[in-house]
Amino acid sequence: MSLQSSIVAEFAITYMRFLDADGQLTQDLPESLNNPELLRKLYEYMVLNRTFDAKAVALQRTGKMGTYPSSGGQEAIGVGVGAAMQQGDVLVPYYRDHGAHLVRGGKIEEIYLLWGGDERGSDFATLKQDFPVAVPIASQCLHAVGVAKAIQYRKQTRAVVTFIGDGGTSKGDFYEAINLAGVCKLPVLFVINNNQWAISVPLSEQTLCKTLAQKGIAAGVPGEQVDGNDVLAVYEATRNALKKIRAGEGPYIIEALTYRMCDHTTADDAKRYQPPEDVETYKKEDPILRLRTYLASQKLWDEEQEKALYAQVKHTVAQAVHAYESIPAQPPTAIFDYLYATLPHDLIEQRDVLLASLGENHHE
Amino acid sequence: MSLQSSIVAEFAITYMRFLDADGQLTQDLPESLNNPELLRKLYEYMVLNRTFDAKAVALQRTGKMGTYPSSGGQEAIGVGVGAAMQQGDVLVPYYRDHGAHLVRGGKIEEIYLLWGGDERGSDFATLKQDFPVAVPIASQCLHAVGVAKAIQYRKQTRAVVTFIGDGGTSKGDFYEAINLAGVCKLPVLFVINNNQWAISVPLSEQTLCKTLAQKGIAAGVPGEQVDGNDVLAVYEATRNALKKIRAGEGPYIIEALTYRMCDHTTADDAKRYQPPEDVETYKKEDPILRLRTYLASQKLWDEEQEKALYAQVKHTVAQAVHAYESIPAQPPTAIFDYLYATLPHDLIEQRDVLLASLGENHHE
Amino acid sequence: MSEITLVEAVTQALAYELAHDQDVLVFGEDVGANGGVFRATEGLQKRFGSDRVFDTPLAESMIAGMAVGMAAEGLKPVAEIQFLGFIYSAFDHIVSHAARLRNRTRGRLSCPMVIRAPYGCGIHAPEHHSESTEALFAHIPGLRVVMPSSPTRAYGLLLAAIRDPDPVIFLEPTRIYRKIKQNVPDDGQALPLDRCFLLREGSDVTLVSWGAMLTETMAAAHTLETQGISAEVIDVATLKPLDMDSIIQSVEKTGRCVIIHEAARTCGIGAEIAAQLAEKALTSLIAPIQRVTGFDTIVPLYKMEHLYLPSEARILTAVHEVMAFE
Amino acid sequence: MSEITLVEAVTQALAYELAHDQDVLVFGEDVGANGGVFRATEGLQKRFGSDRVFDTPLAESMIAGMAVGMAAEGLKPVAEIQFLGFIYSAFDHIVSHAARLRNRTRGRLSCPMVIRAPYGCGIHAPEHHSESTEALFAHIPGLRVVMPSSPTRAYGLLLAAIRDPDPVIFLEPTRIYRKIKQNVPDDGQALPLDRCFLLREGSDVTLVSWGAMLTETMAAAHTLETQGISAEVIDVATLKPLDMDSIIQSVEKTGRCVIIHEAARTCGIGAEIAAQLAEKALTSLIAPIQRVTGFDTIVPLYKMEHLYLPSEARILTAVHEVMAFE
Ligand SMILES: Cc1ncc(C[n+]2csc(CCOP(=O)(O)OP(=O)(O)O)c2C)c(N)n1
Ligand SMILES: Cc1ncc(C[n+]2csc(CCOP(=O)(O)OP(=O)(O)O)c2C)c(N)n1
Ligand SMILES: [Mg+2]
Ligand SMILES: [Mg+2]
Repeated sequence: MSLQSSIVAEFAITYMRFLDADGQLTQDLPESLNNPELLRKLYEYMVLNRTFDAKAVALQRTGKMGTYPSSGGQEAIGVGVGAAMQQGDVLVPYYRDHGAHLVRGGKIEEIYLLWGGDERGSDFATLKQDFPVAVPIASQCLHAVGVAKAIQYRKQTRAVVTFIGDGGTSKGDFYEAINLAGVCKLPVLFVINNNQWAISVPLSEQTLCKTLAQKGIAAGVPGEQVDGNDVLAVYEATRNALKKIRAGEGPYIIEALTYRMCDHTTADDAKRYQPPEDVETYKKEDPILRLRTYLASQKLWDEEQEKALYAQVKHTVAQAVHAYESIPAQPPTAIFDYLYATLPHDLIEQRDVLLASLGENHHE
Repeated sequence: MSLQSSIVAEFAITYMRFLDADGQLTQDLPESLNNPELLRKLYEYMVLNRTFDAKAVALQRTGKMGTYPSSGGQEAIGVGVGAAMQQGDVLVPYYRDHGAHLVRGGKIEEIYLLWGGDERGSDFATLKQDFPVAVPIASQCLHAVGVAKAIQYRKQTRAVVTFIGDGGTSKGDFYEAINLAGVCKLPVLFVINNNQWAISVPLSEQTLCKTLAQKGIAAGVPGEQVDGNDVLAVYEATRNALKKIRAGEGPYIIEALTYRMCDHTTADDAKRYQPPEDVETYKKEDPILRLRTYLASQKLWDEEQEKALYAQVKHTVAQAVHAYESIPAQPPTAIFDYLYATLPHDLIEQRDVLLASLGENHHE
Repeated sequence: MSEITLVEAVTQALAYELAHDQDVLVFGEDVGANGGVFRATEGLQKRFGSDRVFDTPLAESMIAGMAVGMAAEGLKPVAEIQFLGFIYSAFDHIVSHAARLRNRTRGRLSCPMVIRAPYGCGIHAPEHHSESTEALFAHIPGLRVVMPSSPTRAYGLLLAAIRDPDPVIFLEPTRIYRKIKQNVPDDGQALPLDRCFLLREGSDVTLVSWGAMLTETMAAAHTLETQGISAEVIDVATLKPLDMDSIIQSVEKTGRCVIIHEAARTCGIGAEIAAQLAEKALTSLIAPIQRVTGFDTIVPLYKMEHLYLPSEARILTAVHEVMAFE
Repeated sequence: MSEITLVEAVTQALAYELAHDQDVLVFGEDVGANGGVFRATEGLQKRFGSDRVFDTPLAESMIAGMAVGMAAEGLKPVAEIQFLGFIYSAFDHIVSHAARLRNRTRGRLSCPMVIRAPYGCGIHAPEHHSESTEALFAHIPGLRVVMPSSPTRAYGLLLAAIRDPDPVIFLEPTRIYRKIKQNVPDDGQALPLDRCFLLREGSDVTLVSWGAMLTETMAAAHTLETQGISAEVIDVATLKPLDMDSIIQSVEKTGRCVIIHEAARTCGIGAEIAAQLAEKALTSLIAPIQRVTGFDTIVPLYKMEHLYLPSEARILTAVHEVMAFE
């Protein structure tokens, strides 16, 4: 005998893309993407992202930078999301969304500085309200809901966008954040970079979930999955989500499905655990190549533009490296100067110990 | 133009009950519940639960016990779940499932001792593997998955059952636990006592979710909602879930929907925040009355049995109170004796300070 | 003007700042309609609306993490953790973010937030409702830690904490929430967040304490007076930063020091004070420093918590030993 | 027999216990196929199978909470937290449960678990990868806290930690993971968990330290020797329980004490040691106690972390001051 039960709630998760791995359209582009300038901008920033990123890895390899988390191969996510944001919105990133920082007008050398072991890398020159990189996984999601709560309290129409990795969605903070966002209808978008690895832990050992977008169901927060190697899908999903969020409809989750084509960080060796077949497969899904093929097919991009772009990007990155390498060191007392608005008396004593240990010429 | 998206995942949550508020069957009872002995046992333990519970409140009011969390009105959940468990299973409770402790053969006076401020209340005489009450909300869920992991490692067929409140499901630990349970296919059942209040915070301010069972979707863990005032539904859902769990099918979630008819604890005054209409409505849903009506309608219970039961239960509770009140105090050194398997040297010194402060007659 | 309890002084300070600064928000579990489980936020939601004073879902990491985000945007969140024993899941956001955001961004973003939590034993509550773990926070660079011991200081220090541009952990002694009443004018006057308070002058021994333990400490000082021993009593009040100058000054005068705290002994704040005295006032010490503290045990459930808590008798014994030393 | 590094000694100890006790399980983030981000669990999954050595989802509260449940069922979980800076979300389960389960149940259930975490600065890592917050754990009754300073002690102490019937926090110094090599016989011999190690005898001053800082401390002792100052060096190794008897004995001999630790100064374990000396060995002290410690600041990002870390020079300055005192 089977028991009678009535259905009291139903849910579905959808998947969206515009460009397949071969750069072919899978559906007509919406109005918003019928915009050659935008498409070129997305392409250019992805190329900038990849170029600055390769340079960062090189700087690390030559001892000029510390451990660095590459975003190579995942440029569509940061760039696509960042491009759909407005200037007054607040980005609350994790460590693999460099593209969003760049496309929002953040400086490249800020990223180099941070991973070069210098706190000034988080003192953004332009993006005054954006959060610095969150190293403790998932913690940024709660800061994002806090920022969103402040925006809601002040009745502003700004939105907050926060990023998290697939591994990060296993941590309580992620869930507590989406739950609060849901119940308070906060203006916040959660973007999950599902690159299928958390360092060496594959998604299949991270969760039994079929999709990560469905995690929103636990909080009553709607979401969808998009092709995270299709910058057009990422951009469009973000644009739509932010429109709804600004209209007061509450939070949203976008799961961007991709694959981590790089080592986790420069301290990692992905060959120890990633199956080479996977890497081969996903190579063909490259987000930059894909968009370039499409742009070329539409006669929106040619060899000459390509050459010019690479020349320009190379120059931009070289300038950033120069800026990074020529910034004078912070004074030793900087380790005390930003702890509190005003240095408490007990720390003045300790600062003096530091200065004394450095000898006369460092005294103030 | 609307975007094309394909559905990649679908979910549904169901609701089940057998007895409505008037004690009428809403569907035929399954085999397992066509068992007068079992039905009477469920009834008797619910009555015991309510009686011992009222006594606990009285003991607190007369200064003979500390703050106490009543389970009045929610007896169907603890009793229904506990009755469906096997002896070798492990109960990892929160503080409102006294019924499960009782029906599993735990002693009443253990509960009095605990809330009477005596650690010996958690040194269960019979339920050697069951966990003590978890005061920090939701933490017990992670202990439960740890126990389940141990059981799985040892290839045993025991199951773990843990309880949590509606408020508790907002906390990261709950989510981290169900996620681990899902991905490791652990033999654990999560029972959510959705009494619609977390102290003074109503469910509507706790989460945007329509059901709490759907929280499992975030972890790929199946679940269902049942009428938490229908002990038959609670029992049957638990029985089915444990059968699947023992068969290696992995974790399950049961949301038992009820209403907190009592103050949160004896330190609380629910009149400050609960709408009186709600209380009136839910009074009619009483789990004990409902089952009694049904039993009477089936000629499985009469006035005489009722009288005998109450007399017996009164006696049992009185005995437990006597046991509680006559247990000699712990020796002062007990505060040191169970910290470590062997007392470290620095604590021997501190224990001596304690003894010295108590005067000569306490010296060993 | 009527006299108020410590918990009422907390409410009064919250109301004052809510009324005078639109950026102040008060939130936590049950702080809204219920007015807090200790009634510390009684009436505030009614008076200031549920935009300003609101309940949160049950999630301490969320409460602290959300406060960090709000504070970075320029608000002044005052979050309640229902009991100090439940703060540990918020610990990551306090240690890793609240304490660090200003330093991390070289001053671009900051964290002007307060976390209030009731602490301490003596109220016959269940496990985890009795802890006094202020030392954990005092060890963390970037935080301030405050523990008031009277209605007057609760009011003035809480105002200061809310106005402070950096994160403050504000721990309220449940044991004396309603024990003492004082006349506390609602004048918006803050007290300094970096200074000890001298509760009693004396010449033979310095008693250093904070929070609820000042009850037993002051009682001991009175008893000592009848025994011809003149005790100076210092209420540290702000534990981080620590006003060692005032303590050293007193010990230089008396030559003897007994530190009293409810927290577990090992690595408590008493250790820090004793260490600094051993470094900076060694030659002034006529007798070894004594600490009268909670034991390094779990705080017992309530039937035995009186054994845990430093008693007046234990304070007196320590002082007598210190006085007898030669 | 070949010499091994400290991190290899950790692997060796884990392998020994895995081989000899079926109840031992090793888990954490990336400890499986990847062998841990520092390779501390290299090869263990291959050798013992993924039932015994496994990766967990990314959730520190879960790692600790699951360990509590496993330990209560009689297993001996050895959990890795990838860096000490990420332990805070596990703090609640460590403080509220692991440390308390035996006491809570009057010995019915217990928590024989180990949490391993790499700690300390000096490896050019990002923020939160450089902390040394052992004092937070030393303050918590019910825990043991251990920090090895060499391959030999890493092996012996980790064996002891795993075999201990109560929870142990085992903190591994990343800065010297591969700095020193020693011949460490794989003989399954544990070292005691409640005793200091005397690394060097001396008569003028006692240097007390633990973990990675013993590198600078021993270097200072050698330099001092060339300056005619004889330094005794103590490796505390087990910080909770603290073997004060050995430290006091040494200070009674030398009359001078300098404590060196990497952690922030305020309420560090140096404070506890200094406080106990001030209580129990005051009359033996010829000079004030000195602490050479990390500053009460956030550990700076790597360009400036050398300024934070106590240097040999800072240790020497302190010793010279202590020697010059009169
Ligand atoms: C709380 C916490 N635990 C552990 C780490 C160490 N760690 C850094 S990145 C990482 C994996 C993150 O994976 P995922 O969230 O999928 O992001 P991805 O790196 O793949 O973009 C881990 C375990 C950390 N930074 N924070
Ligand atoms: C981590 C933590 N935070 C706060 C508390 C205080 N507290 C005790 S019970 C409770 C409400 C719990 O509500 P719910 O989970 O719905 O369970 P119920 O009491 O309704 O059965 C709160 C906030 C606690 N015990 N633990
Ligand atoms: Mg990932
Ligand atoms: Mg509830």
